[in-house]
Amino acid sequence: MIWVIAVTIFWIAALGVNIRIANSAWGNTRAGRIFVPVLFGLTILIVWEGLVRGLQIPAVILPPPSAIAVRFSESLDILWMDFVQTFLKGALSGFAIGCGAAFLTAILIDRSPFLQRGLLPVGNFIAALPIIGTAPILVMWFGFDWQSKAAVVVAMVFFPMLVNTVQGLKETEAMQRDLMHTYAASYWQSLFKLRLPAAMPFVFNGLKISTTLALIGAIVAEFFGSPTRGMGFRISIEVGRLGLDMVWAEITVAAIAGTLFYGIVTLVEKKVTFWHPSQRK
Amino acid sequence: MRSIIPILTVVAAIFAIWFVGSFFMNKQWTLDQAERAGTTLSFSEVLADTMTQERPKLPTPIQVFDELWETTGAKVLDGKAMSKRSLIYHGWITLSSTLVGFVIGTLAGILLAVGIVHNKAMDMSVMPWAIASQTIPILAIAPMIVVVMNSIGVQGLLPKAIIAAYLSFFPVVVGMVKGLRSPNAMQLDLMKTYNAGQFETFWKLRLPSSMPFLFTSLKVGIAASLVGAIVAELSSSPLAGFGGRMLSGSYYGQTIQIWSALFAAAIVAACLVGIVGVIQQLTLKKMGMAQ
Amino acid sequence: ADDLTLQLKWVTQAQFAGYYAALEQGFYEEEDLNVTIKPGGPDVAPAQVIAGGGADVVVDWLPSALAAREAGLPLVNIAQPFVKSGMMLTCRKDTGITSPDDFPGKTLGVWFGGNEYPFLSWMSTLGIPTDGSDGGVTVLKQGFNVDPILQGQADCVSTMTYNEYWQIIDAGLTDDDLITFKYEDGGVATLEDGLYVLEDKLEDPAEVDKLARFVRASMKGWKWAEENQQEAAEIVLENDDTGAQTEKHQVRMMGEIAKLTAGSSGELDELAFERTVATLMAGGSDPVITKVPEGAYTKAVTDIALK
Amino acid sequence: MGGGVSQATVIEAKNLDLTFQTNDGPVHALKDVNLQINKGDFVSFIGPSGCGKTTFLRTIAALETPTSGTLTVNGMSAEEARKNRAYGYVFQAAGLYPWRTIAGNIKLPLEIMGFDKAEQNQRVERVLELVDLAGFGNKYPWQLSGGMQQRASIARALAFDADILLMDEPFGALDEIVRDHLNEQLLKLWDRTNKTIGFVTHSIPEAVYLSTKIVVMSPRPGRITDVIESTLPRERPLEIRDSAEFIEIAHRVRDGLRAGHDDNA
Amino acid sequence: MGGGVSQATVIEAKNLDLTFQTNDGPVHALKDVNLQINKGDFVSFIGPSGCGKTTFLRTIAALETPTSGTLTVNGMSAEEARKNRAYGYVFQAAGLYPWRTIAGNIKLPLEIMGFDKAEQNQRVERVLELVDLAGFGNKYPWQLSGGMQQRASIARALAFDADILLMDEPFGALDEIVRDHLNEQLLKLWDRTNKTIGFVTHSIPEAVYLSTKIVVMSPRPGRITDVIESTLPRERPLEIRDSAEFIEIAHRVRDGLRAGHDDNA
Ligand SMILES: Nc1ncnc2c1ncn2[C@@H]1O[C@H](COP(=O)(O)OP(=O)(O)OP(=O)(O)O)[C@@H](O)[C@H]1O
Ligand SMILES: Nc1ncnc2c1ncn2[C@@H]1O[C@H](COP(=O)(O)OP(=O)(O)OP(=O)(O)O)[C@@H](O)[C@H]1O
Ligand SMILES: Cc1ncc(C[n+]2csc(CCO)c2C)c(N)n1
Ligand SMILES: [Mg+2]
Ligand SMILES: [Mg+2]
Repeated sequence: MIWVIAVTIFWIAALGVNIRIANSAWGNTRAGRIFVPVLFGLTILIVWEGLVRGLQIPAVILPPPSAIAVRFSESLDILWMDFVQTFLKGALSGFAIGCGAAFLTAILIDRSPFLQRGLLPVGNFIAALPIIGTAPILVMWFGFDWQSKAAVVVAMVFFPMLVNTVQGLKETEAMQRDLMHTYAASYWQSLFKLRLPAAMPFVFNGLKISTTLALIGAIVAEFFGSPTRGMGFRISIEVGRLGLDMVWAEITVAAIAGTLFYGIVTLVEKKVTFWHPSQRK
Repeated sequence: MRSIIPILTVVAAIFAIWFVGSFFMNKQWTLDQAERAGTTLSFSEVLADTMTQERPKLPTPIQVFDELWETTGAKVLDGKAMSKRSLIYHGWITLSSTLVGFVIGTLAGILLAVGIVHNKAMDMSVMPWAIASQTIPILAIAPMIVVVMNSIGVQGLLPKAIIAAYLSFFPVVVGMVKGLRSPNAMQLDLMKTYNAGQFETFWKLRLPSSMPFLFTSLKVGIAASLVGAIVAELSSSPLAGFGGRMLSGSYYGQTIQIWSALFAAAIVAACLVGIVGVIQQLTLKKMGMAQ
Repeated sequence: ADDLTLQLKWVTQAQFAGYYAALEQGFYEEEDLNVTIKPGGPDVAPAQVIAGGGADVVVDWLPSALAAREAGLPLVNIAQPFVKSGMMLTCRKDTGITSPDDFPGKTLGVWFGGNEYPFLSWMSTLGIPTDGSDGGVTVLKQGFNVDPILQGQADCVSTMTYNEYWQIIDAGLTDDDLITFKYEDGGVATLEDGLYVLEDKLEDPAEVDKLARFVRASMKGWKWAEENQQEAAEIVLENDDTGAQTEKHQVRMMGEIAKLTAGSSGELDELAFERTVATLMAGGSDPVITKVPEGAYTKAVTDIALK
Repeated sequence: MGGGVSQATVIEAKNLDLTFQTNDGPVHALKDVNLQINKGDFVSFIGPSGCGKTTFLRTIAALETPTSGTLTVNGMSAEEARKNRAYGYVFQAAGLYPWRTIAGNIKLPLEIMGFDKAEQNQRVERVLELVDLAGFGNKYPWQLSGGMQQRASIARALAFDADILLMDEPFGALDEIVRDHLNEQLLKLWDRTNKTIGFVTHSIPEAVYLSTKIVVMSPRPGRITDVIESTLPRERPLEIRDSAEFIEIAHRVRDGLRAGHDDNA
Repeated sequence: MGGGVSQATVIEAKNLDLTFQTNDGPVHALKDVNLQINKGDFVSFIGPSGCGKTTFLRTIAALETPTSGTLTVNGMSAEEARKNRAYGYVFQAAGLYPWRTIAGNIKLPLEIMGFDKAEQNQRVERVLELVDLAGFGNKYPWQLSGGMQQRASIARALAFDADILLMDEPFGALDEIVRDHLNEQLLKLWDRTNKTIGFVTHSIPEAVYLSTKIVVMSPRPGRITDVIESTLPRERPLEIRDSAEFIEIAHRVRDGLRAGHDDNA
């Protein structure tokens, strides 16, 4: 009970500090922008720790963050091996192939309104096929190693990316297109000088959605068969033997990798679409 | 309506590729079987066999749609629509947790977005963590959520709905934050010249201008909610719903059953998205925003 | 009546026919019990369910139960209806495998989540490395089905005598195409499908009495199922929520299961227990349990039940 | 001068300074601005692009806060005046809410200020009439031409009948004929209601035709370079624009403008 | 008349009709339009909003296709002329590409037409100078005021030195002084290069000051109601606007406009 009260008091205090900082001049500095979410995250961790201890929740249901941290630091080599297998081999290659293929397909079908009208609804339909069903099929087709994981990722990211890119290629204003027309610009000239730059905000939208999909896809696919390493493999076997601290260590890796991946894509987006109103100010 | 012909063309093309794919993927098995039996098969025999295998590597569209019909329409005709072998029964199980989850997720998403737009501390602290939350493999934590909810006495539909909500709240937050921030400076200034309060600005300006964004995210959200419900079914007991069908299909190597459950799920998703689309059309028309 | 919830290890199938038979035949009712049976699934860990208070008794395999015990969850075996192990490796003959000596260089599908340890200790007794080094085997984490052997991605897969083996047969391979290696024969069999509860339950005599009544009724169910295999299979089918099981498969499974439960009184065989522990502690570089478990089973319940 | 009905001071700016902090460094948008506007004045602001006309109007409306100096509106601070809903504001672009009909847009301030339903409808009717849009109440903004939208936004600002009207290039998007017509209407309204009007324009003839006082501004930093009191009578037919007096005032304004323009490419 | 250097016909429209099919039924945007523009002409189009000025300019540029009638540009069809890059076009809004700097925007047509790098840079320098934007080449469009953006878009149209210049209200967003200045510059350019210019405006003085020919249009259906040949000399100081001849032409234009306006609220 003491724990619970202490945790509640701590939570309120931390929230107070955060509101203070966010609304002060400090909140607008770079340090403030990093500090506030970090403090928020720390608060969650401490509240979690306090509740698990205070309510004596068994570690086999929810381990405290401290135990996860210990497990994390003791298992760096395994975590790294799993990360290489799942993220670098499975997720990244699938992300690159899927997004690349979708981008090229978008440019191809962009010339044909007929294909667009036909392919996009069907594509949306296919994108709605749940991964739980497709993953075992793709594992059956492409084998146990990272190739099948990449295939799952490709299947997951292809259509979100395609739809966004096609949409983006349409995003030019009539006047911008007319201008190209007055120059009697060729198809490729107006593609490279007008439509691709104008499409970039949408392309990055698709890329950002795909980053989180890629990681989840690669991990989930490992539940349906894998070599004896990988983040999904580790999670599924550790659940079986109630090694929940290891499960959470892997989840931590996933969350960090996913957030960093997202962050990097966001940074590139800032550089490429610096001109877009949403990036200014 | 002018999309009908292109769609049919694409669908036809996909079916053609699919048939060809079925032939090539299932061929090896047919040939192996023949070899073990010590017979040789003519091409047409191979072709016929690849189209009718019981556990094909890739079932043909005909097999899939046969199975779909057998487990839906035919059951209805037999008056056994809600039997455990009917996809309608399983569809209903999935649909109910999808819808409850969608409602929870949408409400949570909107509330969070309202908080983020009106409170700077929330804006700064929540967004990065909302992104991080979506990089966690849901399949890994779904069993824990079910168990934890179980230990506080919540069972049945709700744990699945919570997992569905977990996946659907994110698109709603992102879309609504964008939408509630979409009024431009001039529109906000206008409210200021009337000395309108935060509440009035919200009701009369922010909320209406967020509608197009809201509906776009609702479409994404409801599809995500369905995926969440299916994932949740894998860790719930008893094993039922589309997720249960896919898993038991996979477990027993019933590829046709997996594929038909997959298609049924995608059809339900398409219908749900379609319904949201219709509501969107009606609402925006009523609001005068659709031209 | 006393309420009691039983969490199965897997989906509803004849593997658990005894419990369903006891329920449908009214054996539990006779013992004044109101039993709820919760089917499991691949994403359901029975130990976790019992830890969360979602069940009073779980069906589990000894390796994962002991692993859970080491992880801090005090599971105790109260009864062991299965006396034999049904786990085996099934290989295609055309891969050239005729005995375990032919394994090196081959790809083997293995179930993880506790079940890999019998396999690993078997390989280590055979002197075959499993870490991917030369002269060893390649290990795959097998999913929920036997696709890898059908698709030729693995040379051998893990199967149960009562289930997966027949799926391979149903898929079109014949008995003659296959060769099987039972874990029993390799001396690494572990105790499967036991009944487990949390330790603190056993401190309360009233609870122990309730469990004893449960075990008694369950064993009655098992004996009934062994004798009425066709009806037992039908009961299972009625209770299957996925609607994916077939009668043919369940009747056949019931026949195979009966071989594993035959002659069991429900009482745990200490020798078999110790053999399992030895197997698990021997397992490779990262053994599932590191010290001999204390109090991992009790005869208190069966002593009352079988009086 | 100009036959004002009453001479009470409505808006008074003293040593007003306003600097925007931007990424490229500070922008001195208003420097040492002093101006007094009396009840019933029609004041036009004219000057090259970027000289601070909009900024000054927004400062009066308390949409910007001056860096230094004092500004009173109706004897109170600009912020208090805003809270008292002392003025109607017409923005440079129409800015109608697309999800409301024209009537709905005009009702918006009335709803916020808590007028009752009957009163709302009556006022909407009246101001629609005033800007020649009777019958268009049920249309949505995108069903109207740019000029009609602009008129609707003027109607919206007139609906709640504030004593002060601040208009930022309200007629910029209109062609000359429609503009002439609306100029006439506006003058009539002003004459009838004795409102105080602040009006930004780029057109010299428009400024001269409408105003009792023309404020000429100049950029970098934005400041007032000239304040010209009009000698034209309050009653002004369109033909007055061909009168010598008119042309003479217009010349004065043009000279003032050009003087401030020399440093502005 | 007007001292044109050469009298070859550059643009000729005969019985031009253009109808847009819209959801609310057809819109007759151009009806029976006949017009001949000679080399070196400076033709202004004036008329109320929606009368088809933009549509006609776009038809000349082959951005719209007439429903019936014939249109020749430089003796060929409008489409061929477009493919030959016969004209530079300035749109009603600046329409700069936000991902390119000002210099990059001006280079855009040069890149497409395959000028070499050195030539590109030299031309960019020259036209930036011409519109008084020297030194702003490296800025991005959103860093410039609306007026500066509009000037950049004029520079872009001038960069590749087409013989025909089509301008759709190019100076609409500018204040009077800058406008006067650019009017002068444009006249000088026209005088020096003997370009043929089609120019849409709402301002009567601007039309009179610049043109050799003023085309007055009227809406519903869009048609030409009057073509006024200017009697002003080719050499035009700003002061010419106070001359009696100027005022007299302006009156004629205003009368023409008003006549076409009567049915237009
Ligand atoms: N919010 C702001 N942040 C930074 N600078 C601003 C802001 N608003 C205006 N400015 C700058 O202040 C100066 C005055 O701008 P203002 O809009 O008042 O000019 P204006 O006279 O209304 O021009 P125009 O005739 O083009 O409307 C300009 O240099 C402008 O760039
Ligand atoms: N793409 C189009 N589709 C349908 N109708 C159009 C289209 N473009 C223009 N119109 C209509 O044709 C008529 C002429 O329009 P246009 O843009 O040429 O007028 P304008 O004289 O340039 O007017 P403004 O002075 O407002 O620019 C208008 O009624 C307009 O609504
Ligand atoms: C994830 C996972 N996959 C397979 C097994 C092995 N297994 C144990 S019981 C059982 C049912 C037999 O029909 C099977 C297949 C497991 N324990 N966990
Ligand atoms: Mg302004
Ligand atoms: Mg136009």
